[in-house]
Amino acid sequence: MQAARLPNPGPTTEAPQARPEPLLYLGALNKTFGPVAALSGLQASVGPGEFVTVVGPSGCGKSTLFNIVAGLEEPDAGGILRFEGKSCHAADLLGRVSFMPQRDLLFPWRNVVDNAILALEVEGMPRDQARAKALKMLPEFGLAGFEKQYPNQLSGGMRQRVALMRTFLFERDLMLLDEPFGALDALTRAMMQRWLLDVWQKYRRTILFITHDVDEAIFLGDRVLVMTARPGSVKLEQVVDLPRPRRPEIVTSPEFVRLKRTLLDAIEEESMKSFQSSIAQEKPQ
Amino acid sequence: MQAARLPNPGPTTEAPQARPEPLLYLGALNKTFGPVAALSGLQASVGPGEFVTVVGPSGCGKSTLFNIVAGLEEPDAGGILRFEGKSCHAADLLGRVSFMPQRDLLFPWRNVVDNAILALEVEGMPRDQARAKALKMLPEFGLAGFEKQYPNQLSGGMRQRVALMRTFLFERDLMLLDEPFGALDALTRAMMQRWLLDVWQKYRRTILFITHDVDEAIFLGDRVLVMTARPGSVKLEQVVDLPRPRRPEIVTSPEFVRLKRTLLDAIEEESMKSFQSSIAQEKPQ
Amino acid sequence: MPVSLRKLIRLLLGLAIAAVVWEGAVLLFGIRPYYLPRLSTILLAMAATPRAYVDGFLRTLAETLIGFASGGAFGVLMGVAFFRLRALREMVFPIFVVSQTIPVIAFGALVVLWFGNTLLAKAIIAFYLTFFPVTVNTLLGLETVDPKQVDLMRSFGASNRQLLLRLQLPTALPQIFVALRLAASLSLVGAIVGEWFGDTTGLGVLLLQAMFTENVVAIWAALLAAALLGTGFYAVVAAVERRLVFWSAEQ
Amino acid sequence: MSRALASPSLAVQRGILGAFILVACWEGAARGLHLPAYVLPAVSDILAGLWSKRATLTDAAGYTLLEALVGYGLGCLIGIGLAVAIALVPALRTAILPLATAINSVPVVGYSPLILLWFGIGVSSKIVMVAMAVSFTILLSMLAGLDRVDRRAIDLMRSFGASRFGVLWRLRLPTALPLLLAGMRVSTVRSVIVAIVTEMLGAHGGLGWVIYQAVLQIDFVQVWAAIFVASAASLAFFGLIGFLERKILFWT
Amino acid sequence: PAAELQKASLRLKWLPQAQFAGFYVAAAKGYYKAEGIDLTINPGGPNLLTENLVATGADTFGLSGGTDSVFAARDKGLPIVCIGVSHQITPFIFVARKDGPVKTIQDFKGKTVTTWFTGANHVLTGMLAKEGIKPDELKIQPQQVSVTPFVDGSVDVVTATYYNEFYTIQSRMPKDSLKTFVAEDYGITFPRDTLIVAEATAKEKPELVKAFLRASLKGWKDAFSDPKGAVDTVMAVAPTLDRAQQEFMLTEVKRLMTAGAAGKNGLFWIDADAVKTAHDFFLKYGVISKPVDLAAAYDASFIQSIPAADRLP
Ligand SMILES: Nc1ncnc2c1ncn2[C@@H]1O[C@H](COP(=O)(O)OP(=O)(O)OP(=O)(O)O)[C@@H](O)[C@H]1O
Ligand SMILES: Nc1ncnc2c1ncn2[C@@H]1O[C@H](COP(=O)(O)OP(=O)(O)OP(=O)(O)O)[C@@H](O)[C@H]1O
Ligand SMILES: [Mg+2]
Ligand SMILES: [Mg+2]
Repeated sequence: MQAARLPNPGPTTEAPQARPEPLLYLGALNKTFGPVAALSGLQASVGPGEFVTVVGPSGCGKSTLFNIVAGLEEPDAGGILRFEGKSCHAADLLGRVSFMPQRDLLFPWRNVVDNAILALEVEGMPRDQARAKALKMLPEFGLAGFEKQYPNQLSGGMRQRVALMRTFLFERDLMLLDEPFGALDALTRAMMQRWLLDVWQKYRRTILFITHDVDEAIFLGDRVLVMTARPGSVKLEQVVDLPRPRRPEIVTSPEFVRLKRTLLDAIEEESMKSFQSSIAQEKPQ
Repeated sequence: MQAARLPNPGPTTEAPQARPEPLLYLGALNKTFGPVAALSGLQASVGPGEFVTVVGPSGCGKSTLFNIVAGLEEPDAGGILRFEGKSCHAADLLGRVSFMPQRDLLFPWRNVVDNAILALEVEGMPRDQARAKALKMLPEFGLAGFEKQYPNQLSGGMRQRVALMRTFLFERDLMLLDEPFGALDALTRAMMQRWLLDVWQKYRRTILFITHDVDEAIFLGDRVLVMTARPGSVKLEQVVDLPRPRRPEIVTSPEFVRLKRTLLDAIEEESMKSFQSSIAQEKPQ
Repeated sequence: MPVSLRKLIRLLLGLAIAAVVWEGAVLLFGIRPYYLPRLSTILLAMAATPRAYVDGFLRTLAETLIGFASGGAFGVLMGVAFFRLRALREMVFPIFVVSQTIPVIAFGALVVLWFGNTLLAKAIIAFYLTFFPVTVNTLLGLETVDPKQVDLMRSFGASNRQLLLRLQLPTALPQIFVALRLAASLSLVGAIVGEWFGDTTGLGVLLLQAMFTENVVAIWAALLAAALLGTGFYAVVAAVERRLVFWSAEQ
Repeated sequence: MSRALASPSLAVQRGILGAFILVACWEGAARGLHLPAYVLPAVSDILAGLWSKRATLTDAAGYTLLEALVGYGLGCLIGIGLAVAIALVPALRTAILPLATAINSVPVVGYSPLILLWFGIGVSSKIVMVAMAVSFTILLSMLAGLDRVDRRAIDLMRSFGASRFGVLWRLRLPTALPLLLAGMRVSTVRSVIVAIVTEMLGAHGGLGWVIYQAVLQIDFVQVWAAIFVASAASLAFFGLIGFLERKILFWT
Repeated sequence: PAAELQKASLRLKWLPQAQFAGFYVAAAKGYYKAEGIDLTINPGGPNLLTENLVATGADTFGLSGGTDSVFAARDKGLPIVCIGVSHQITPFIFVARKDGPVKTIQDFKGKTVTTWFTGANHVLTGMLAKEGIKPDELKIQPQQVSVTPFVDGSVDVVTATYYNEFYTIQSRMPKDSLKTFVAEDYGITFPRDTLIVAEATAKEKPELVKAFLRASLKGWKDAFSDPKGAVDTVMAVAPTLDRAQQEFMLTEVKRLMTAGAAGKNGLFWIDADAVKTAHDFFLKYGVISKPVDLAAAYDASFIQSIPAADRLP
């Protein structure tokens, strides 16, 4: 299916709304959990082949947004959800996006390889074939030699890499990655970042990527969405007009630093809000 | 007990071995899990009131080290373990260090407050008193208004903050924090860092802190330990001779950048090793 | 709560439909009364001697409750003891298994001999049927505790008691309740069988009486009363479970 | 947790020690207090009785075990089947659970007139009764196991496009296994006892039948001999399932 | 004065029903109290052996299975004594359909016959033996609780008691469609429903035993003279019973209790000849392993000590 894709339009400076046909369009999304409003009036669109990163204060609704796009939760009535140009329910997206949740959720009864091929098995690929495929990828994820280990024998970072690998093996046009590199050390992280960019450019997958690391958000993204404090919506859409391929040195370039400043200011404002609202909510006890 | 402490000697440039009496001394520690050697010949010491950060490639044995210092696992025979000047078994340390594990390990049947006061309850503090104490701290952790929520209603970062709070309420001279800020957004993270430094300076607690963020390691630590690839030992002990209190701007100072370069080089070398050994281990399939 | 009200209405509706189907089927297919009597006949029979059924119901209920409570408590206790003391478990657990293979019904005389014609004797049989599944599930539940959580508690210096009360038992609670729900049914079975060892009141007596005089209407009346008691008790246990084990009610 | 670590031989030794202590107390009580056989026969007498009636008892045990095993297998299938059906079609829960509970609130013997009527006095009625008793335990255990799963894990599977069945097969069944197997372990003992009790109400043979006749002849040595055989069979059955359990649940 | 009452209990062989009406009537009318006995009537149940309970002292008196179970108990060394026999003739009959293949006992051969292995099987064996038939020539099956298999035709011959199953069968099939085989027609009599006490009681408290018998006899005589009132008394204890069936039962029980030697000697008479015949039969067929000392097992002295007038119905 990747073959049928148009070549990646590459990063541009034009506003994303101007693109003819976004892969994913979200409009006026609300989501409440009982008394807690997690998302409110969220509006965003993602073009085909685009790499969009999402940052925002903790608890602002990023994972909730992903759950909706993965088809796991329906937004409150009234929201607009369009995928590949067609209006749809969240549930219609099940099985059409590859989703890496924030917690690794490895199955304790499956070893590394079998956890990694879970999605392939669900798709119906014969086990042997799936395993062979996964075994080839192990070194890329720094997991070679660990294929027979069970999750309780792995370090935190290794677990995360297995979860990441599981997501990658589930090849879909849209990938949702919820803090995939959270528990990785600096270098592994840098290596995985570079590798992710390679994959993205090679296969033209569209990626939505949550991170807490502003450097990472800028380094990877075509665009960075900054979310407001809870209830979450998009506060700022920052196009990252740095040329690709990006070298690690880019982080010290003045352009990069300027972007980082803008983003940090936006996040800081929101984070402060979320702490203040926390304090305001505090009941006298 | 904090009252009885000596004033913090503050960061110094002298080699830590020269300190008269380390709070914690580890010598020639080995730890193997079946065929996997996690630690090998690890040697380190931590002075009273010191803030030591630990970085190293994923899977190198950092969490294993913490488990030993928390008293949860005995090192292989032959290792030396001294706490407060006395040689001891790992098990003797149970209840004497406050430990925050890498996974949040919240109890699903306890709400935010009750998860936070777990350690206090274990110590025997009456519930009401413990709760009152915890409720006062909620805003500092950005959790005000969430005291009645259960873990499955929290975002990833919120869970981590609850786990962190649980650790803080367990007041011990030595704190072990395993990637406590891993799932926090940039600002919350910065706020928690500053807050942690405050607490540390006010109460003179000794802190051992695992992180993957080299900036964080330098910003917080008196000393940074860089671990080798598995089997882990200390590759480099870098004293951070930046003045305190440290301002956020410090990260752009040339000294900081120089330190970062040194550390990154050391980590990179080790991470490469761990990837190479991974690849070398790969069996032809 | 409107949800529970709706549930209640649905339940009543379900019962009403079942009743109509029963009555209708018997009439329509002309089922011979000694295979299946009409529901109305059964209810009328119950209404004719309400005291017998009410007394029997209450008496059986009392035996069931005592047997259930003691069996549940003992089961959990032994589960914990076996969990803690490996040697005890290996020595005694097989005997527990063996004890469950003894058909009490063959030893009616011994039961009467040891415990008399008392309510206690019945409760003991209910107890005997109840404790074993509870022990097994408690043990299982305690063993599924995440070792990392145990480590966390130990790092706080938690004593074994605290570990048990604050971590292990809560973790085991869902499993324990599975056994308790089963035990709710089994304790009633035990009480009823216990009443077969020479007693004058109780649903078991009514059932036995009816079985051996082939009074089919009375058999069904006793069965209905027992089913009502059993289902009601089960529902209570399940409701308690929903309250106590709220966090695993993910469905 | 430490199950895998303890050496099985030590466990067996302790088990034998426990049994030995029990037997010693029993023998001591029976002989020391001169208990008549109709109160409690001495173990040595029972074993002697067992030996002298070994042919009869072996036949009877075979008969009973056949009923118990077939009923057990059937009961497991039904219980698992119902639990799976409920997991796949949640609406069935409100229909099946109360009915199953109601049915199980009445001692199996309560149904004996009906079951014997419908299935005759032979092996099939016993199998039906055993299957009924076993299936309820299995249903409850299995259902609890299936419900225990982490909602987020279900979500993950759903995001892969897994069908209800896919989620069930790859996630919920493995999660349910520990509880299912515990239920199966408990049920082994119950299957044997239900077979015996049902035989006591009318049968052509089996340990229950032996017990029933021995009770009438006030031959308590033979009653106990039959029970010893039943216990040994149950223990073996229980141990077998426990063994399988440890083999299957390697990750716990 | 309650303080002087002596505590005692009577264990029945089954649950409260008109089969035991006399005891309940005696208790209700205070006859036991009048004799100085505070009597508790304990019902029986399946697998509850009266002999066992009386032997171990759990109960003072017992209404046990019958002569066969007394022999078996003595044979196994249970220290019990029979002090009276209730049913003077065999209460069991074998029922076949009139239009079915079984016309005579010879026709039992090859047919399916169900019976209880609680004593009725011996009656059957005895009847067959008299006709020269071996038990393995027919398909003898344990009889289940219900008579439905017979009513439905899947069983050729069914065992019934006069007072219970026979009633059920008759309520489902016309009486004249049934053919019955009665033990006495084949020269067999197995008296049943025996009153027993522990040897120790018989030896140490003969007055208690006699007092119990006196009160019980009064109760039974009242029950026979006022059957409706007696059924009322029983139904007060067990209200869910079917009244018509209980009245039928009392009538039949009266017939069994007053049959044979009882007509001349009164209720609970121990007919030594019948006991001896049964004993020899059981010995011959290996039901008991060795001869039983009949004089020790059946002690007629208590019943004989009561004036004949009080015994006669
Ligand atoms: N199932 C739920 N029930 C109730 N509240 C929920 C539930 N799921 C999420 N929430 C609430 O919704 C808000 C947003 O949560 P979400 O997980 O989307 O945050 P996030 O942006 O992913 O945070 P983080 O960066 O810390 O992971 C939080 O306040 C959380 O408490
Ligand atoms: N219980 C165990 N059984 C077997 N191997 C284990 C066990 N615990 C840890 N290991 C192994 O020990 C090594 C070190 O693990 P550890 O968790 O200490 O790493 P870490 O440095 O904390 O990594 P990360 O940064 O990814 O959390 C890993 O290779 C891991 O697979
Ligand atoms: Mg999140
Ligand atoms: Mg770790």
